Amino acid sequence: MRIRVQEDPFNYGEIADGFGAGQLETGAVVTFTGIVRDLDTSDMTAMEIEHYPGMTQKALEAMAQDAKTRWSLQDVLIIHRYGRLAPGERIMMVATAARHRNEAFEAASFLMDYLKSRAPFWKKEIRGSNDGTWVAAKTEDEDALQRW
Amino acid sequence: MRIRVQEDPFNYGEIADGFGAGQLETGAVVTFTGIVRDLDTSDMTAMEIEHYPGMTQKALEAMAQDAKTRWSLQDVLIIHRYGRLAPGERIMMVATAARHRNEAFEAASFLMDYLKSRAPFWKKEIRGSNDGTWVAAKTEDEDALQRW
Amino acid sequence: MQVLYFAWVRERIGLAKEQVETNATTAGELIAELSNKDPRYAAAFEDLSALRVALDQELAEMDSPLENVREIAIFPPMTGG
Amino acid sequence: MQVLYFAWVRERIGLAKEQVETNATTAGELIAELSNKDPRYAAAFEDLSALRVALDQELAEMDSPLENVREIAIFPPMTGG
Repeated sequence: MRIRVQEDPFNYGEIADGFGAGQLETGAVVTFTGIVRDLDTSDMTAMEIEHYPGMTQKALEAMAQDAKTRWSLQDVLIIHRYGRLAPGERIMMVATAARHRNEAFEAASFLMDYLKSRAPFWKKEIRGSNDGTWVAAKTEDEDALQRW
Repeated sequence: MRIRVQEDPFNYGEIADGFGAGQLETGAVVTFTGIVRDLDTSDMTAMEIEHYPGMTQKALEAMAQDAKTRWSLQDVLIIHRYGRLAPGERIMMVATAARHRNEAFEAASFLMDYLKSRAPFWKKEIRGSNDGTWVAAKTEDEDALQRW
Repeated sequence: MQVLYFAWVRERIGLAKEQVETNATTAGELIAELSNKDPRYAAAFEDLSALRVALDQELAEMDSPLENVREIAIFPPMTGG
Repeated sequence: MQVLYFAWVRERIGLAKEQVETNATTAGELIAELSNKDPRYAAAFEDLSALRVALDQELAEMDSPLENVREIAIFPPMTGG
């Protein structure tokens, strides 16, 4: 299990490639990556991610542990960045390793649903020279937790 | 859209890293990798994958096209190997890029369900010096198609 | 018609492909015809529920018509992924 | 008690953290107390349904007891991932 909260970029390809390596029982690996995107106005210059330093690492560890209780997983990885990110940069990644594809898919999807609404991160979109707009939480993200 | 059927190994990390790069509308990338594993007896020396050369590429392209019709995807990738693979080697990968995580997750899961039961591949487990045992199709894999 | 066999169907018959002259109008009929020809085919085609067919490289049903089909493949359920 | 604010709650109050002396027994009571103290708090805490709290770095409810809690954080719904 590997959980990292960091300001620096991470090397997604290298980490994905190394994840689950050498575990002979792993038959399925799922990765998810979230990327800074600008859907609405295409004038976003940056995304600022604030977090709660004392809580974040623990919260992510608890989620990963929860996933390991619900599904039989060989390994779990969560990396989440904070600070100022440019459009196109990777915000975070999750990876799950299991014997069967369903376990790996469900665990990754579960972790993403929890990360969205239960990990102490707040996103702000910066456009031009203004102060930025806090991204509003979506009802559908809260609702997504109901299925677990 | 990139579909490859090949005997050679593929560089998962590099391909995953390059996938979806530069697409500013992509907010979510999901990858799935299947790995040769030996669950039951731990004496499997190799897995041989037979396929139907004239049909495989077309069948995978049709599945990817189907996924693009069902979900709004920025990109889809499928790589599937055939021939003789050692335990621990990657058999195949799927990658999907979408605006939102649900689309990327569902499309990847859909492609995996179809690859399992509708792509013309047949796996044989080789143990020691015997001729090998063909992997039997699972009812649960056939049933998984019902949800799409 | 070109007939292709894969996986254990190929192994039981002992052939990967062959040219077959037939008047069968469906895949199922062709399978019955071949089963009568030789015990190896009968053994390979014993359990119809364990067989799948593709007509001109597209998955099809046992009762799909063979009209204008140039290539038929007979094989076990697929195990990709 | 150490009180922390994040995101627009922090911006509206103009503080990231402060030490508060309080007799409030729940998070909700503390929020009401702070709202009465200063219009900036009242503005930040205007819509209770838009607030979330963590007690000693664990998510909690507005009516969770503050007994023995050393750190409370008040923030908008999280937007991670």
